[in-house]
Amino acid sequence: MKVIILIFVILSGGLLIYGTMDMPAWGDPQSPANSYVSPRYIEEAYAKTETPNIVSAVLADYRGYDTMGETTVIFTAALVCAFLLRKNSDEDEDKS
Amino acid sequence: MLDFIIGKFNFWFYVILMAVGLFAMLAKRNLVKKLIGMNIFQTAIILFYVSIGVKKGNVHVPIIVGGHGHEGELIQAADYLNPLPHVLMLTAIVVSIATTGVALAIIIMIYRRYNTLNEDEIIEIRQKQLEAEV
Amino acid sequence: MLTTVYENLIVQTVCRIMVPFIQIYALYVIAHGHYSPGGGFQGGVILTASLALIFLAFGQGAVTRRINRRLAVILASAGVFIYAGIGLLCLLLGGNFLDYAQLAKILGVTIPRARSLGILGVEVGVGLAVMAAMYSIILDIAGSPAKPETKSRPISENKP
Amino acid sequence: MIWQLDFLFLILVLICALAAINIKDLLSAVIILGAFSFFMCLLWAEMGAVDVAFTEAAVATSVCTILFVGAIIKTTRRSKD
Repeated sequence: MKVIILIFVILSGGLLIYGTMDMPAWGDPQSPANSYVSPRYIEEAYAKTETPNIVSAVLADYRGYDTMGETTVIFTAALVCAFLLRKNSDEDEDKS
Repeated sequence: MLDFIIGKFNFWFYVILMAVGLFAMLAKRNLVKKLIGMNIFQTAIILFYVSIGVKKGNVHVPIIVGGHGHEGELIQAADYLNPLPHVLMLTAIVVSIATTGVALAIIIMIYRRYNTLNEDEIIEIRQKQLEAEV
Repeated sequence: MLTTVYENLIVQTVCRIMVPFIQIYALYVIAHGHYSPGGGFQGGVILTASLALIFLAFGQGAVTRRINRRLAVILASAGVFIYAGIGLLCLLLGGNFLDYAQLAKILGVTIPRARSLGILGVEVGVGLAVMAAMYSIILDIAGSPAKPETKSRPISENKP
Repeated sequence: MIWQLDFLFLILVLICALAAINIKDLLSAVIILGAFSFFMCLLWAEMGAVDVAFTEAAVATSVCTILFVGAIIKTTRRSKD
């Protein structure tokens, strides 16, 4: 079983490495990821929000919905942990 | 040739790291080991995303130099790193901690019920229970 | 178990000295997130780390006496409520949801300044939510489940 | 953005990952996972992602390790593989 998994992992890894041949080189300033949305953020962020840290500005202002959903996810995780582990019956107490 | 290797070896390392995590998730039979593999897998993907935003040469981190008092100066986008992958991955890291917490809670519940963390033993006990019920 | 406390003088003394500085640094990270790396997540997690330090050094009773589990859940929902409340306030003032430029009408400042202040308010909400949620998760996973809640006493009587 | 430094940290990260999934003692594996997160934090600081590095240093190396250690002490630290 382990051998089959190893072959599968090596095959998928080889496929991904073959896929990296077409990617732009590491640190290329002209790559597509660096030339579409982010120049607008960098140039506008300080003038429009007076926040020198561009990451903070984008995190809480331009993409505020994203952060709100993420805060809700953490809150939900805390609730799930409380529901699963908090004592509600006597038999759990003995085994722990 | 050397330029090609320098430009690409990061991606190869990320793929190897991801393969290590995937192997741990599939082949290890212990639940905590599987969770460690999941963490490694997540970190490799986050690493890949962050490395997309890197720019070579003399660039600043994405914090405007000088802060206040430089309102009039024009900010060139080529002088700063790409902030967008950083923002997206910042949320991904914190969510990964939340998922780890939930997974550990489920692991503790499993240990309380079956008294083991090995996947094969859990399946065995579960099958015996099902047969006893029938 | 992590919940059995071994009285160790060195650990407890170092913890008592370190914790206020860690909490001050966490508040600095939240409030100074505009100008330096940092923000709500990082500050909230550092606050949680200070609480976890008290938990490890003095035991579970010392930390649930300060913030008990019910208060932790209330604080987490208050953090989410601050975030959504700022968004709703912008909605009520006539803009879109989470459009901080509308806050300039009630704060009396320019629009970029209002957006900066909106970011600060949101970061405070995120920090509160992350601190309470992480604290609750740590308490559930590492603490003992069977321990009854100790009654909260006034702070002046707290002897950890 | 110095590729030699990047290479060094990537090698260390890979060694930590391989060690973390191969050690039989779960507590040791979790501590090595903490070291893995720390090297990852150094790697991000070297790439210029200061916010991500700060988050990783605050979150993954402290809270994640505390959660894992708490769960392992509550369950068991032995593992067959």
